[in-house]
Amino acid sequence: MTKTKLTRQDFTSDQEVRWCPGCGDYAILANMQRVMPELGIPKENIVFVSGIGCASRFPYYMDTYGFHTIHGRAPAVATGLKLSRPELSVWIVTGDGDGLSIGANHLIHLLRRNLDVNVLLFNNRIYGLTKGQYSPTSEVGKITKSTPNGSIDRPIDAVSLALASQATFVARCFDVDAAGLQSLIKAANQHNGTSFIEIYQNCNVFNDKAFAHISDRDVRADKTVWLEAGKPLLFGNNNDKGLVRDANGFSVIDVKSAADLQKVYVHEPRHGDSSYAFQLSQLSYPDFPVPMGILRQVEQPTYENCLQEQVDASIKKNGQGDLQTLLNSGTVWEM
Amino acid sequence: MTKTKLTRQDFTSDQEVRWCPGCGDYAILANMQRVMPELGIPKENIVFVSGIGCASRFPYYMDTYGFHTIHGRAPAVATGLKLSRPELSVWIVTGDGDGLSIGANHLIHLLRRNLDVNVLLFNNRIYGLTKGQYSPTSEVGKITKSTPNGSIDRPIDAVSLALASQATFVARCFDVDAAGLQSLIKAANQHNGTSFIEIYQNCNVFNDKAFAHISDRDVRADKTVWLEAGKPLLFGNNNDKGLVRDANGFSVIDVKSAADLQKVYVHEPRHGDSSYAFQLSQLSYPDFPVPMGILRQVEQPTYENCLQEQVDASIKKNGQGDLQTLLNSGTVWEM
Amino acid sequence: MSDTAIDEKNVNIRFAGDSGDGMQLMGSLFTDSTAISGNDIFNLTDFPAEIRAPAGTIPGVSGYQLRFADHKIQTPGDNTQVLVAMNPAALKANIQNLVSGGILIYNSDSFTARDLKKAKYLENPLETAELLQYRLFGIPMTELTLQAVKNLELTQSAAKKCKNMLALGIIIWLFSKPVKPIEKWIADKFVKQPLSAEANTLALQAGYSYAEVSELFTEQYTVAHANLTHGHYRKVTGNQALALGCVAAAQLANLPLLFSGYPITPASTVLHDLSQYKNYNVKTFQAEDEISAMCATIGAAYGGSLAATITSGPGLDLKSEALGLAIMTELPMVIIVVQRAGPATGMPTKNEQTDLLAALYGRHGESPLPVLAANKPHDCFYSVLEAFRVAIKYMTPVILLSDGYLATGADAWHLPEIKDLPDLAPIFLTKAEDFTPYQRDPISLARPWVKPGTPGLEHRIGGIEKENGSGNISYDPDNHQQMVDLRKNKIDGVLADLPLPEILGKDQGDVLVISWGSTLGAVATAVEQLQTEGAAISAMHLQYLYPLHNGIKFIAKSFKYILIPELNTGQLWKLLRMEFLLDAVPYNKVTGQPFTVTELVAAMRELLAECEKTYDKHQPLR
Amino acid sequence: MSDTAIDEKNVNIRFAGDSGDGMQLMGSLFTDSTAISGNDIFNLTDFPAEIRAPAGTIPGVSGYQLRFADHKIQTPGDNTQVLVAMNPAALKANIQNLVSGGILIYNSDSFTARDLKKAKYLENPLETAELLQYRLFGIPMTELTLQAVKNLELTQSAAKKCKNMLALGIIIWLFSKPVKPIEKWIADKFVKQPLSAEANTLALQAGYSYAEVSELFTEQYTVAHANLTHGHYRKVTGNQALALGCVAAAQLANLPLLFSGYPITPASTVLHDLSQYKNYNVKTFQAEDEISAMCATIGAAYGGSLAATITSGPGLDLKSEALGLAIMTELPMVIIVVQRAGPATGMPTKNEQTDLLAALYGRHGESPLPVLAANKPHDCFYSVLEAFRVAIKYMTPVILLSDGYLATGADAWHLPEIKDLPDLAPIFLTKAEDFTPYQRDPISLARPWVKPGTPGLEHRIGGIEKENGSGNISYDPDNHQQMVDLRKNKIDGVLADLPLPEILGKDQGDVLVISWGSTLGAVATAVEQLQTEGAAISAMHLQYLYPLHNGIKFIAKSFKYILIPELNTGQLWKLLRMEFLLDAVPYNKVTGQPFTVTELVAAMRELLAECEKTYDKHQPLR
Ligand SMILES: Cc1ncc(C[n+]2csc(CCOP(=O)(O)OP(=O)(O)O)c2C)c(N)n1
Ligand SMILES: Cc1ncc(C[n+]2csc(CCOP(=O)(O)OP(=O)(O)O)c2C)c(N)n1
Ligand code: SF4
Ligand code: SF4
Ligand SMILES: [Mg+2]
Ligand SMILES: [Mg+2]
Repeated sequence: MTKTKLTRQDFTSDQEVRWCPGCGDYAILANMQRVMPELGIPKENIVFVSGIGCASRFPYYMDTYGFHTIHGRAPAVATGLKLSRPELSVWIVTGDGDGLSIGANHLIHLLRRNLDVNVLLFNNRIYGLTKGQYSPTSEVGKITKSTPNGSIDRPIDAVSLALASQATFVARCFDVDAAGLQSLIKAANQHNGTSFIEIYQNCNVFNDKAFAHISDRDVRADKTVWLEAGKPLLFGNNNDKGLVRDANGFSVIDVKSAADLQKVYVHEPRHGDSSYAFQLSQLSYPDFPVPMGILRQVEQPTYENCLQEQVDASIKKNGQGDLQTLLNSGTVWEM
Repeated sequence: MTKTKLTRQDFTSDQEVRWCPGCGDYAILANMQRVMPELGIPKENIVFVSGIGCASRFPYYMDTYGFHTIHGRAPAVATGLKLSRPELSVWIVTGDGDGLSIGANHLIHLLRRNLDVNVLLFNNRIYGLTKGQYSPTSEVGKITKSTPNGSIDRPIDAVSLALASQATFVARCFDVDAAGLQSLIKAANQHNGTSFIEIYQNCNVFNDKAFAHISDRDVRADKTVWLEAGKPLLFGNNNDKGLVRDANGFSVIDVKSAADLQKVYVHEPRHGDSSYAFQLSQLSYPDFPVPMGILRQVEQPTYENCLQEQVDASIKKNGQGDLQTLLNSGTVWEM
Repeated sequence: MSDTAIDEKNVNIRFAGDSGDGMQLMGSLFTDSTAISGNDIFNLTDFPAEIRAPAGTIPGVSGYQLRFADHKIQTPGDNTQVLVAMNPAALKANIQNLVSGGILIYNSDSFTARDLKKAKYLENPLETAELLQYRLFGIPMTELTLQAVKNLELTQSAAKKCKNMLALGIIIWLFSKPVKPIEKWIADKFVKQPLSAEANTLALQAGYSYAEVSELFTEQYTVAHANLTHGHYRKVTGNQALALGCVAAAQLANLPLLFSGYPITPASTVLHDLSQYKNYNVKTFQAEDEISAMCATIGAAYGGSLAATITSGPGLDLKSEALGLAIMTELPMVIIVVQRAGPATGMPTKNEQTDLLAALYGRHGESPLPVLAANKPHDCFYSVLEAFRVAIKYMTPVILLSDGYLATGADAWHLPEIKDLPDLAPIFLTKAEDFTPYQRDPISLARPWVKPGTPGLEHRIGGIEKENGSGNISYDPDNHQQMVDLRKNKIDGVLADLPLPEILGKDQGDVLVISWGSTLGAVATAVEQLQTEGAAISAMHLQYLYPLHNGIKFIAKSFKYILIPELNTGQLWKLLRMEFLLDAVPYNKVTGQPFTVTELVAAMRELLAECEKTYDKHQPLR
Repeated sequence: MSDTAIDEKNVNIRFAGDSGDGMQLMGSLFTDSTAISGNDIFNLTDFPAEIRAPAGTIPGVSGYQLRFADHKIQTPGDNTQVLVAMNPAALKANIQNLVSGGILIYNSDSFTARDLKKAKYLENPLETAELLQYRLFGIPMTELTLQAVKNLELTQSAAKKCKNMLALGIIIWLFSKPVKPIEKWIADKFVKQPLSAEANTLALQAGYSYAEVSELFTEQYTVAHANLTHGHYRKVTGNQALALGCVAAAQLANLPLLFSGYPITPASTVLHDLSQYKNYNVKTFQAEDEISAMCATIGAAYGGSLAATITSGPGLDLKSEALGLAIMTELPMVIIVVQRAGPATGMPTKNEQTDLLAALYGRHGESPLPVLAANKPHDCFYSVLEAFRVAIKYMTPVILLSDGYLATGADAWHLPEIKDLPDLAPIFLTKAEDFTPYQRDPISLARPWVKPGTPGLEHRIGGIEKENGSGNISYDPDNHQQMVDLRKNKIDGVLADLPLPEILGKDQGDVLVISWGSTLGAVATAVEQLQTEGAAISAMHLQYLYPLHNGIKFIAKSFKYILIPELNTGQLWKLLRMEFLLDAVPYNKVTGQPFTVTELVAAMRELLAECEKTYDKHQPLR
C-alpha cells in the first residue's frame, strides 16, 4: 500500500483549508506536507494530535490519522496514544494559548517524561481563534480586546520553559523560513524523545507582523542567529558578527579576522548541562540576535520504552500472566 | 488591637496539629510562627492559602486568616485574593504534588505575573497525604506504591522551573535549617513581587531521609553551598571549597590561598539575566554542592500594582465612573 | 402600500456579505436609525464559523438581521422580508429565509463567474428560476461606490470598502429614514481621518440618491412609531447587558468588582467590555484557564470584592470542582454561563439550552446552588443584579445562564433610573463576641461575610467538611448530615424572596406553556398570537431553575396539558418531573438554531387540538 | 453456649488500635482463618482521617471489622459483639458499637494516665460505670509480649510490635480456630528475617496459650461451616476486584490495557494493584492530574488499547470536559468513580452515593453515556467486565460507580472459571470500501473502531460536531439534531442487552424497595428479614442507572409503595421520577456511614405500617 514513494499530494486531505488568507499557518502546513514524504514513514503510521485554536485545525488538513482534541490537552491525549502504540509517529500541534496557557502543565510533564513524540507550537503571540485576546507570549503592554490599556503580565519564553522541563530536543523557527522549518521537522523526526519546536507564526488578522522586526528579509540575518551543531555562533549579513561566551554570559563581537573567529563560541546542542541552551534562549531583541534552529538535543531514555521494558522484564521474570492464576492468588479456600 | 508586640503564641491557632510525629512540616511551622511576629505585620492582614496535601494543612495551624482550597489551585485563589486586596500579606503553601503536578500551570502563571505574594513549596519528593505515590520531584527509579518497578519520569527541579517562569525571587532551604529558613521567610516578605521558596522537607513516613545525603549535619557543609549576595560561592567545612565559573559553567576548586579565593565566583542574585541563577539551579549532587539560599532576586513591577495603576489612570482620565452615564451610553433614544 | 410581503407594521431585514464587507456596521447604523425614529427593534448577528474563511466563500459570510416594528416585539422574527446580499455567497447562505415575494437587493457587480464559483454556484442563480418568487433589485454597488468617491485620493480597495455605506443609503431611503444622523455618526467616527469621513459620506449619499432617482424602486416604506412606555431607550446586546449588570451590581453594592474569565466564544466580549470600565473600580483578570478564573473568583469573594466569572459549556465543566469549594466555603459570587451548542467543542457559534442540568448537577457530592436564566438581551442586566442579590444575601455562588442567541442579539432596553435599582450593599461582619465562621443568620441561614484584614476575626476555611458553627474540620456523621441539610435548606430558602412566576394569560385553561431562558420571546409571541385567536392557552416563564417555586405545581394542575419547549432534549421537562411529578409534553429542538414563532405555534396548535379529543393525559405526544 | 450477646451463627468482631499497632494485619490474618475454616465473611476497614495523627490519639485509631457466619451474609454487620481494643483511644472510638453484653478485650497495659489523656478520657473508663454492660477481659498484652520474646535479641520497640500477634493468638483460641496456618504465614512472610519470624510466632503462641490456660475465658465459641455453593473462594476488596476486573477484561478482549489515574483516596489502590500486573500486558500511567489521566485514556482508546481510568468525586469533576470529547469521538473506555463523601474535599475517607447525578449530567451539552454501579466488593469484578462489554460494543465511554465502602470492604468471592467469563474481543475495522469514520452499525449504532496504523483508513476525528457518516465538521442544523438524537439512541440501545432487574421476592405486594450500588447488601438483608416475618415486601436492585429499564415502571405499579433508600439526598429517587414519573418514598442518609440493617428494617416497617392505613399514595412520608 505504501511501497511507492509518497508525494506532497498524498499528505493533503480532502478538507478545505479554513485559515484566514495570508495566515502563517499555510506555510507551516505546506512545509509539513512537503517534508512528510521524505521521512519514509508509511502515512498510516502518522498521527497528528492537536488542541483547540487556529493552529490546532492542522490535523484536518493532513491526510494521515488525526485527532483534534480539546483546549490544551493534546499532550495528554498523545501520551495515552503513544503509550498504547509506541510504534506510531505522533505529532502534536498546539498554539501559544493552547500550549502555554491552559495546557502548559501537560506540556511540561510531556517533556519531562520524554515520550518520543514531536511538538510543534505555533506561536503567534495572540489568541487567534477567539478573535484577538493577548496570550502568554504577548509582549508587555500589548493592546488587545481584553487588554485595552495594555497587558501587564510578562511573556513566557516557550523555549526556556521547555528547557526547564528538561526537554531533550528544543528548537525554534519562523513560519516563513521554509528551509529551516523543513530541516527541523526532519531532525525532530530523527530525534528519539520529545522534540519541541516553537514556530514563530504570523497572525495577519489579529497580530500582524509580530515577528517582522526579526524575520523580515532585510533584518533577519542581523537579528537572528541560526544554530548549527559544531559551528561557531555567527550571524549578520556576511556572517560578520559572532557571539562570544564567557563567565558573564554572551556578548556580540564583530568578526573581522581569523582571530575574531576563534573567539566565537561553537554551538554545542548536546551539552549535558541545559544551562547553556537556557542562556541562549534568553538572548533577545534588540541587544542580541534571536537564536533559531536547534538549541538543545540530547539522548535520554524515552518514557514509552522504559515502560515497555518494565512490562517485558515482568513477563520475563513472572512469565506471561495467566488470568486464572491471578484470580486465584491471595487467600483462596474451597467450600 | 495589634499595637503590642506579637509573639509566637499569637500565631498559634487552637487547632491540634495532625502531621505524623517526626514530620518535617513541624519545623517549618515552628519557624514560621517564630518569624511572623518579627515581620511587623498585623496578624489580621496575613492570609495563608494552600492546596491539598499534608503540607497544605499548614493554614489551620496559623492563627491568621487561612484558606485551605483544592488540589493545586492555591495560586489561583491567592491571585484573586491579592487582586481584590493588594494590601494583604498573602502566603501560599503547597507541596511537590500540589504545586508541581496538578497545579504547576497556576504556579508558572503566578510567577510570570509577579504578584506580590510568597510561595512556600514543601518538597518531600512524595505524595504524603495519599499515602506514598511518587511525585514530580521523585528521583528516577523511585519505588513507591504506584511504581513498584521504579518511576521512569525525570524529576522536575522546582527552582529551574520557577526561573524559566521568570520568578523574581527564588530560594531554596531545608526544613531542618532554622536559621536559613527564617532568614528566607523574612527576605521573601521584604521582596516586592512573587517570592518562591522551595523547602526540602522530610516525610519520615513515606520517603524518609530523602535529603539526608545533603542535609545531615556531617555532610551539609560539603554537599550544599549557602548563597549570599556579594559573597564568594564558598562551601565545605572551613569554607575550603569554592565554585568557579567560566564559559563552560561551574567547577569546584579547593580554596587554599587568597589567589584561590579570587577565582571563586561572587554570588549575584540581582543578575539581570536569569541564566546565571538557572545555571546554579542545575548544580546537583554528587558532583556539585546543592545551592541553598536566594538564587535570584530582582525588582520588577507587580501585577496588582500595574492593574491598580490602570484603574487609577482610567479614573484620572475619565473621572470616577457614573453608572447612569454608563447605562445611557451607546445609541440612546427617547420614546 | 399594496405589497403583500412587506408589512409596514413589522419589517425584517437582513444584511449579508463577506466578513470584510462591513455588514455588522451597516446593520448597526440602520438599527440606530430605526430605533431613533421610534420603532421597537430586535436584532441578531450571525458569524457562521470561528475561523475566517477566504473572502467570497460561504463560510466567510457575515450576517446582520434586524426586525423593527410599530409595536412591541420580542424576537428577531422568523423570516426575512428584505435581503441585502453583497455577493453570491451571501445570497446562497441566506436566501432560504427570504419570504416569497420578499425584496432581494444585491450587488450585481459581484455576480461574476469567479465569485459564483467561490460560492459554489454551478449556475448563476440570477439566470435560473430559483429567484423568480422574489422581487429582485440588482444594483452595481461596487461601480456606484467607485464613482461616488472617484475624486478622492483613495486606493481601489479603500474605495471599495465604502460600498456598505452605499447600500445603507439605499436602505435608508427605502424605509424613509433620515440620512442626517448617519452623516453625523460618520463625521464623529472619522474625526481624525477626514478622507475616510468624506468617502463614506459620499457613498452614503450616492446610495440614497440612487434609490431616490433611479426609479428602480417604485415605493418607499414607513414603519410607524411604536407605542412603548415613555422613557430613554438604548439598544443592548445580551453580553453588553451582562457587562453593564456587573458594573451596576458593584456600584449598587458599593464594592470593587473583580471579573475573571478565560476567552471563549460566545462569552468573551463581556470580558472585553468590562476591561474598558476600569474607572468604575472594575478589575478584569484574563486567567490562564477556566479553573484559574473560577478560583480567582473565589479568592476575590473571600477578599470581600464583588466577584464574578464568565464562561461557556466547556469552561463550566472545568469550573465544576472549584464550584464545589465555593459551595463548601459559602462565599458569594456569580458564575455566568453563556451556553453554546455542545457537547464537547460542539458548534461554538451556535445556540442551545443544553447546560441546564450541568449547572444544577454538574458537581460531585450534594452541592446545591441557585440557578437562574436571563430571557432577553436587556434582561441580562437585571438577571446579573438578581444573581448578586441572592449571592450576597445567602452567601452562595449563583449560576446565571445566558446563551449565544442572547449574547449577540440586541433589543431595545427601556433604561432604568439608578434609584429604582436594588440596594445590594452587603454587611461585613467586623466584630463579634464568640465569633465563629459558620455561625448562621437564623432566617437566611447565611454565614457571615468576614474580610481578611478584620482584627480579631482571624479564622480558617476550606473544602473539608466542617462543624456547623465553629467551622472546624469535622468527620462527625451527624454533623455532616446537618451540614448537607443546611446547605440545601439555605438554597431552598431563596424561595422566600421569590414571587410565583407570572402567568401570561388566564390561570387555567387547556394548555400551559412553560419556558425558561432565551426562548421567552418566541414562546410569548406564539402564545399571544394563539390567545388572540381565542385559544385557552397561557404561558409561564421561569427565571429560577433552582430552587423551583412550589406554586408551579398547583398552577399546572389547572391546565389540561403542559407544554415545555426547549432547545435541548428536555432538561426543564426532566426537572419538573423530578421536582413536581409534572407530566408535561416536551417540545425539543437541538439544531443550534432558536425557535421560530411559526414552529412553536404549530406545536401549540397540535396540543390544543388534542384537548378537543378525549385523550389519556398521561400519554406523551412525542 | 448460653451467652446472649454472642450468636454462634454469626459473629461480628472488631480490632482497634493505633495505626502503628498492626490492626489491619491482625484482622486480615484472622479473616483468613475464618474463611479457610468455611465461614462466610464480610469485612470493613476503617482509616479515620487522611493524615496520620500522633500515636494514642483518637484520630490515630485504625480499625478492622470482620463478620463471619455459618450462612451467606451480605454486610459487615451493624454492631460489634467482640471488641479488641489495644489502647484507650481505640476503646473510645469504638465502644459505642459494641452490643450490650458484648465481649471487650483490652490491653490493660495501655490504660495508663498518659494514654488515657491522649485519648481525652477525663476518668479511666475501667473505673467508671460506663463499661458495666460489657463483659470485660483486661489482658496485659504488652507485658505478655515482652515476656514471650524476652530471649530474643530485640529492641524494646521491635518486641512491642509483636503484640498484635499476641492478641491474635487469644482470638484464635477464643473462636476455636487453628493456629497452624498463621504460623505458616509468618514463616513465609519473614523467610528472610528469621528473628522477626520467631518473635511473631512466639507472641502468637503466647497469646494462644494465655487464653487457654489463664482461665480468663470461661468459654470458647465455634461458628460452623457455611453452606455455600461448592467451589474456590477468595477474599477480595472492591478495589482489588476492580483491578482484577481490568486485567480480566484486557485478557478477554485480547488487548493490552492502559490504565491511567491520578492518586486520590479511596481510588488509588487500584492503580497500585495494577502497577504490579505488568506481565499481563498492563501498563499503568500516573498522570499529572485527572484531566491528563482522562485524556490519556482517550488517547489509548483511540490507539486501540483497552483503556480505563479511575478517580473519586473531585477528579470526576475535572474529567468532565474530556468526557464530552470521548462521547463526541465515540471511543470505548471505562471511567471508574469510587465515590467518597462530598462536596468539595468533603470527608475523603467516608462513604456516600452522591455522585450519581454528576455521573449522569455532569457535562455541558447533550452528552449521554451508560452509567452502572457495583454492589458488592466482588461484584466490582463483574461490573468492570460489563462496563467494558458495553463500551466496546457501543463505542462509548462508560462510567462505573463504586464507593469507599466497597473499595476497602471485602467479601468472599466464589471464583469464576475463565471459560465462563464473556468474550470481549472487539472487531477492528481494517479495510473498507468507501470507509467513513462515522458510518454506523445499523443495530448497535456504533461507529467502527479503527486503529491508527491501518493503511487506507486514515481519517480525522475531533470534538466539533460532525456530519453523520463522513465525520466532516458540520454546522448544519439538521445534522446536529440527527447526531444529538443518534448519540442518545445509541446509549438507549444498550437496553436491548439488559434483562429486567431481578426481583427479590414476589412481583407484587405492599412495598418494593429499589436500591443501587453498595447498599444492596444491607437492603437485601433487611428485606429478607421482613419477608421471613411474612411482610409483603420485595426488593429490586438496579445495576444500570442509565439507561434505565422500562420494565421498572411496570413492576413498580404492582406495589402500594416504593421505597428508595440511598446514601444521598435522593438521586435515584429523582431519576425515577424523571424517567418514569414514579412517586416513590425516599429514605436518605448522608452521614458518611453505610446503612445499618436495623435502620433499614425500621424504615421499611414504617412504610409497611402505612399500607395498613388508607393513605393517599401521593403524600410523601418524609
Ligand atoms: C476549555 C476551553 N476554553 C476556552 C476555549 C476557547 N478557545 C479556543 S482556542 C483558544 C485560544 C487559541 O489561542 P492559541 O492557542 O494561541 O491558538 P491560535 O488560535 O492563536 O492559533 C481559546 C481560548 C475552548 N475552546 N475551550
Ligand atoms: C482533584 C484532586 N485530585 C487528587 C486529590 C488527592 N490528593 C490529595 S493530596 C495529593 C498529593 C499530595 O502530595 P503533595 O502535594 O506532595 O503534598 P504532601 O502530602 O506530600 O505534603 C493528592 C493526589 C485531591 N484531593 N484532589
Ligand atoms: S486568526 Fe490569525 S492565526 Fe487564526 S487563521 Fe486568521 S490569521 Fe491565522
Ligand atoms: S505523611 Fe509524610 S509529609 Fe505527611 S504528615 Fe506524615 S511525615 Fe509528614
Ligand atoms: Mg496563538
Ligand atoms: Mg509531597
